[in-house]
Amino acid sequence: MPATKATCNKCIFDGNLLQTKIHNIGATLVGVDKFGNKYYEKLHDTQYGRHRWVEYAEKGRYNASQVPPEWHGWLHHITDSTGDELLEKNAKAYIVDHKENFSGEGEELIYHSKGHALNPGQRDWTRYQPWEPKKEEAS
Amino acid sequence: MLLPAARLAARRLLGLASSSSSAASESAAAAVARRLSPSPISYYAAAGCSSSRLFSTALNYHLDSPENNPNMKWEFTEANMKKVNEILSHYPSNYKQSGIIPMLDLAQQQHGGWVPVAAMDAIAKIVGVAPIRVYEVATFYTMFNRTKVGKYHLLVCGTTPCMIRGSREIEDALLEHLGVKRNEVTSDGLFSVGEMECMGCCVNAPMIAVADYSKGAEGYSYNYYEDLTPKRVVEIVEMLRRGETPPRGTQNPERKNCGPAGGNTTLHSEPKPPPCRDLDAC
Amino acid sequence: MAFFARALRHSSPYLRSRAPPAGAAVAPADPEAPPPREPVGGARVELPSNPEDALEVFVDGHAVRIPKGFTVLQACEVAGVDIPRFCYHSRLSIAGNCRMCLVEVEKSPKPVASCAMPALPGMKIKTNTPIAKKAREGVMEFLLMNHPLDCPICDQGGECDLQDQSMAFGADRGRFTEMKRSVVDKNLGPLVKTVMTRCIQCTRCVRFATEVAGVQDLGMLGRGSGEEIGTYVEKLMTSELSGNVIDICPVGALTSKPFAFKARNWELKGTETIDVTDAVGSNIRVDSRGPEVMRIVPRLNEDINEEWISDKTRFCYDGLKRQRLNDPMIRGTDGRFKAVTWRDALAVVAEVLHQVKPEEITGVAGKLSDAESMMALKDFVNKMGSDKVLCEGNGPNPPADLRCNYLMNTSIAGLEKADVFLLVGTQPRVEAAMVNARIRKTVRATQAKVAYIGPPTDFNYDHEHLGTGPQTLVEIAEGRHPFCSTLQSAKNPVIIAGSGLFEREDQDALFSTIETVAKKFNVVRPDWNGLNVLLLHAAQAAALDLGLVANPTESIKSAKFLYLMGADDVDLGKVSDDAFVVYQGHHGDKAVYRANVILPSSAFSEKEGTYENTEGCTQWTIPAVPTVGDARDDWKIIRALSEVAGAQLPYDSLSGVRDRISMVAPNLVHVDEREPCTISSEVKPPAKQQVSSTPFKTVVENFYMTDAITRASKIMAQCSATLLKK
Amino acid sequence: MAAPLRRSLPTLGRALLSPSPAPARMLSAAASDALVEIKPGEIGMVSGIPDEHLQRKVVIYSPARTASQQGSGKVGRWKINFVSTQKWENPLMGWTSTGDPYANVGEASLTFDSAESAKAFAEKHGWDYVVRKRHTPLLKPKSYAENFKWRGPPKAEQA
Repeated sequence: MPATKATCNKCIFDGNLLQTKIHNIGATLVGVDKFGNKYYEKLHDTQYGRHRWVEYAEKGRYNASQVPPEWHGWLHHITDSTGDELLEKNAKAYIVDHKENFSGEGEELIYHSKGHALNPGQRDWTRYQPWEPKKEEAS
Repeated sequence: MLLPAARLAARRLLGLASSSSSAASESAAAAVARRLSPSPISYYAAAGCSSSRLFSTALNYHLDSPENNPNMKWEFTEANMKKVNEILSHYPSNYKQSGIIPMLDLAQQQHGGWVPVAAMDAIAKIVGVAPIRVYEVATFYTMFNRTKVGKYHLLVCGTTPCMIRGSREIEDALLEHLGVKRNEVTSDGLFSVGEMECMGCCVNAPMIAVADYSKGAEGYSYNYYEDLTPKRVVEIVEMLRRGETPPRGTQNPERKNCGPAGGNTTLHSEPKPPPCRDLDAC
Repeated sequence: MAFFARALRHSSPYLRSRAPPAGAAVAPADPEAPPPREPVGGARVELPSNPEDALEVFVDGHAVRIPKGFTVLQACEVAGVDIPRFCYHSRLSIAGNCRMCLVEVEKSPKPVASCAMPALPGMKIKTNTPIAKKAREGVMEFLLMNHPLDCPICDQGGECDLQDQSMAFGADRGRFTEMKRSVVDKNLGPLVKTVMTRCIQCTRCVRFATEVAGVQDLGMLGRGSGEEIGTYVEKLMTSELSGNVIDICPVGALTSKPFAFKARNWELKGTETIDVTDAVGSNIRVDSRGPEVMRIVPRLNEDINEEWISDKTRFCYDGLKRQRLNDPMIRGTDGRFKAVTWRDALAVVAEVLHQVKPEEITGVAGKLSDAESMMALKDFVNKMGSDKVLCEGNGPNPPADLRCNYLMNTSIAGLEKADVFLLVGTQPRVEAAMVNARIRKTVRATQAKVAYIGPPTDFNYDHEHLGTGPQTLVEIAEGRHPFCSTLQSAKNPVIIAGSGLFEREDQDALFSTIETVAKKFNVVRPDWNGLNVLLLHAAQAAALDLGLVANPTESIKSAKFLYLMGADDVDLGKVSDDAFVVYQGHHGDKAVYRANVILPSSAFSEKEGTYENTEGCTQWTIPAVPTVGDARDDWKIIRALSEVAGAQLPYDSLSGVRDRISMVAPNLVHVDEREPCTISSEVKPPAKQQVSSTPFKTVVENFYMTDAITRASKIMAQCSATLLKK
Repeated sequence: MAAPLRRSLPTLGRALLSPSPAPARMLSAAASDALVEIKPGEIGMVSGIPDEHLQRKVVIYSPARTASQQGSGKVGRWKINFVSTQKWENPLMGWTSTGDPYANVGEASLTFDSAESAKAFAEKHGWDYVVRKRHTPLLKPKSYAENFKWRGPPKAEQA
C-alpha cells in the first residue's frame, strides 16, 4: 500500500525513530499508554534532563499532542508518578478520552465554532423568526 | 455527661418527637425530625408545615376532595339562618364583614366541627365580600378547623403550666387509647385530638377542652376537664363514648372548683389587714 | 496642538464646574446646615393655597414645608431622604407591616414606623441616627431569617429591594440556626412566576390585586411563621394588570414567567419609549440585550399610566421576534412569494401604480402606524392624484374636523376629578386598561358612580348597566331615564364614548345625541370638559389629526391599487379580485395573504415615530433594537417609492417629515405635551340621521390579541387560551 | 442610600455635585473669564472624531426609576441616548457586533447632573439634540388611618 510505504519512507528518512531505537538500548521501559506510546527512562549514562523520552506508536505522523495528559506530567518532569500510577490514583469518571491535535489534518477533524459554516450543526444566531411564505400556501 | 436540665430538655424533645410522630400529618413529624437532625427536607415537610409545631388542623391552602370542595352546596340551616340574621343585626349593614368570625363559628358547629371551603364561600356571599377575605380569617384562627374532626374534638392544653404538670402524658394516653395520631379522626368518627394554647385553667393544670359537635349547633358544648391524670382522661373519653356527660371542671374529688385540694389551708378566718391599714396601731 | 485637542476632549462639563462659575457668587453656606436637597426622585408636592394647611417638620435638621396629612416617610422624601421600605408603596394603601422604615423622632420613646405615622407640626425626624440604623438592622435580620440565599438563581437578583437594603442594613452573618421556612409555590397563570419561599409578606401584591387590579383573589393565609400569600383555592389571577405585581414585589417571590432565566437585568439596555398596543400610549422602558428585546417594564408618567402597564403592553414583546417580514417579496405568477431586492420590489409597485387610474389608488394606514409614515402615505397618495387615504378603525365618516370630537378631553389624569361616569358603547377594561385603572381608582377613592350602555361585559368596579343599545342614550337625552337625576346632581360628570361608535352607520346621530346629553347635564363647561371619546389604536388620533379620513367601504371596494401600511384588520373580502395589493408592514399577519408585494418595515421598538394617544398627548418612540433583515422605516419606504414612481416627496429626513407634519397638525410636534382643544363643539350642525336601534357591539373580542404584534406573540396566545377561557 | 456619602464630601465637592446651570454658563461663548471660547461643535471638530459622528442626532433624557426598585440613587441624572441601533448578531459566535463607536457610550459612560450640562456637552460636539421631559412623581397625602376609617352609616339609612 502506498500509504504504508510513505510512512516507512518517512521513518527511515528523518532517522528519528532510528535514533530513538538506538537511545533505547539500556533504557528502562517505564510504561506503555493506551495508544501504544512507549515511555523510556535512563538514569545513568545520559544527560540529566534528557533521561525520559517517548517512542510514539505512530511511526509516521507522530507529534507531541499524542501523549495523553496522564503521561505528560511524567514526560515533562512535572511529576515522578508515571501515567499508570496517576490513572490508578485519580480515576475520574468524567475524564474524557484524550484526543490528539488534528490541526492541519483536514477540515473535518477540526473544531469549528457554533456559527461556523463548516460546523455540521451550524447554528443560526438570528434572534427572530422570519415569516415563511410557504406556510401560507399550506393553509 | 449531660447537665440535668439539658437531659430533661432532651427527653422532652424526644417525647415531643414521639408524640408528633403519632400525630396527624407526616408533616409535623417530618418537621420535628428536621429540627432534631438536619435531614433532607421531604416534600411533606416543605409543603405542610413551616413552623415546627402544627397548630392548625390543615394546610394554608386548599386541596379539593370529595367532601371539601368549592362546588359543594352548603348553606346554613333554617334555625341557624336566624342566628346569622341575629349576628348581622349587631353590625351596620355596610360593615357586614364584622360578622365573619361568629358566622364561621356557627358554620363550624353546624358542620360537625369543621368549616368546609363551601361554607366559607357561603359566608362570603352573605356578608358580601370576596371569598378570599373569609379564607384569610379562617386560616388565621386556629380554632377554625378546616379538615374533618371528630364529633368530640379533644383539645389538650400544651402551654407551659400544663406541660410541666404532665400534659404530654395526657396527650400520649389519649392518642394511645384512641389509636390515632394528633389531628386524626378515629375510625368511628367520634374523637379527634388536637393541641390548644393556654385556656386559662393553669391553676388546675393539666386540662383538656372538649368541643362537642355531636348535637349540632343547638346542643353544642365546650367543656373543660381539669386536674387530669392519664387514667382519668381515658375514663372521660369512655364516658363520652357511652353518651354520658362527665362532670366538668376539676376531676380531683378533693378540690372544689379551683380552690386548694383538701380544703383551704389558709384564709380560714377574716384576713388581718396589713399593718399600714391597721388604724388602731397608729 | 494634538495635546490641546485631547485636553479639551477630556474636559467634561463635570470637571469644568470645579472652577467657580463666572460672576456667580459662591456663597459657602453655613457649614452646620447643609443646603436643602432635592426631593427624592424629583417628587412634586402641591402645597395647599391656604398656608394653614401646610406644616413644617425638620428632617435631619432641615426644615421642610409639607401639606397636612403627609406621613413622616413622605416628609422625609420631600427633604430628599429615601427611607428604606418594603411594604409601603406610594400607589397603594399603607400597611405598616414590614417595619423597615423605622426612624427616630425626637421625644418619641421608640423608633417610629414612618410610613404609617402622620407628620405633625414641628416634628424633629432623624433618619440616620444609631437608633434608626439599629432598628432597621434588627428588622432586616428578621426578614432575612427565613429568606433563602438564592440570589444567584433569582430573577430579581440585581434589581431587588431586599438585596439593595441588606447591603445597607444587613449583617454579614445570620444568627438563625434553625431550618428555614419553605412555602409551596402558587400557580398564578402564564404571566407571573411564583417562588413563595422568597416572600417576605409585605402584602403589596394583595393590596395591588384588591385596590388597583380589582380582582380579590390574593390574600394572606395562616399566621405566624406559617403565614403565606396565596389564593387558598386553586385560582389564576385573571386580571389585565397582573404583570404589575412583578414590579411591586420587593423580592423575587413574584417574577415574570416569560422572562424567567432569560437574562440578568444588568445585561440589559433600557430605552425609554412608549407603548403602541392601545391608544393610551403608556410610558415604557424596552429592555434589550444586543439586537433582541428581552422585556418591557413601565416607566413613571403621572398623567398617563402612573407606574402601571397592562399585561398586553408588558408581555407582547415576544411577538416582535416572531413572524417577522424581513425581505421584500413579490408574488409570482404561480402564487408564491419570492424574496427580491428593494429596487425590484419598488420598481414593480411603481409600474403598477402608473397603470391604474388615480382615483383607484387607496392607501390604508394600520393601527400601529406612526404619524410620520401616515403623513408620507397621505402626501404620496395625494401626489398620485387620489384622496383615498384612511386609517383603519376610524369608520366611514369620523368626526375629524375638530380635535375635541375624537379626543379624551378630560385627560386621563383628569378623570380622577369626575364623580359620575357614563360609558357609551365602550368597555374600557379591554379597550384601554390604563384608563380603566384610572376610573377604578376614582370609583374607589370617591365612590363615583359609573353607568354603562353596551353589551354585557366585565367590570372591576361597581357599575350600573343601563342598557345595551342607543335607545337608552336617547332616553337619557330626553330626560326620561332614572339615571338623569344622578347626572343632574353630578358636579363633574364624564361621558366616555367608545371609538367603536365610529364604525356604526348612525354615528352622526349618536354623537349628536351624546352632545345633547352633554349640553343637558352641563358636561362641557369652561372649567370642565367631560365629553370624551376613548380611542382604540395608537395611530387613530394622529390619523384623524392628519386627515386620513376616507370612507373605508367604498375606497377599498373601488381600489385597483391598495396600499396597506400595516393594515391587517381591513375587510379583505371587499377587496376586488383584480386589485393589486401592496402590504407594507412588519409581521406576516392577516393581510399578507392577499398581498401581491410585501415591503418589510420596522416595528415600534425599532423606529423613531410620533404617536398621539387618546387624550391628545404627543409622544415619541425611540428605537431600542435594530430592525430585522432588510426592513426599513415606514416613511422611508414611501419616500423611496415616491421617487421610483416619479412623484418625489419633498422631504428626505425625519426632521423634514416632522416639519411637514407641523404644517398639517402642529400639535404633533410638541412632544410629551398634551394639547387640549379649545374650540367648543357647539358649531356642529345638527345631524339629519336617525339613531338606529341596533345594540352596541363589543369592539375588542380578545384583549390579548388586537394587532399584528400581539397576534404573533406566543405569550399572548397562551394568555388568551388560559385566562379568557370561561 | 447615596445621601450619606454625598453629605460627607467637603464643601467644594458639594458645590460640584449640586445641580446648577454653571457648566452651561462656563461653556457658553459669553463667559468672560474663560481661557478659551468654545463655539458650538468646535470640540468635535478639533478632536479628530469622524465627520459622520459629528452630525448625529442624540436624545438627552433622565432615566426613570426602575419600577421594581425603590432606590433613588441613580434617579435624577441625565443621560445621552445616541439612538444607536447599528447592531447585528455575529454569525460566527452569536455575539452582538456593532459598527457604531457610540453604541456603548451613552447609557454606560456619560452621566450629567443636569439637562443643561448634557446640552452643553452635546453642543460642543455639534450634535443635534432633543431634550426629553423628565417625569417626576407627585406626592399626595396618604394616611394609615384610611384603612380603618369609618365610612359612614349605610346608604339606606342615609336616605
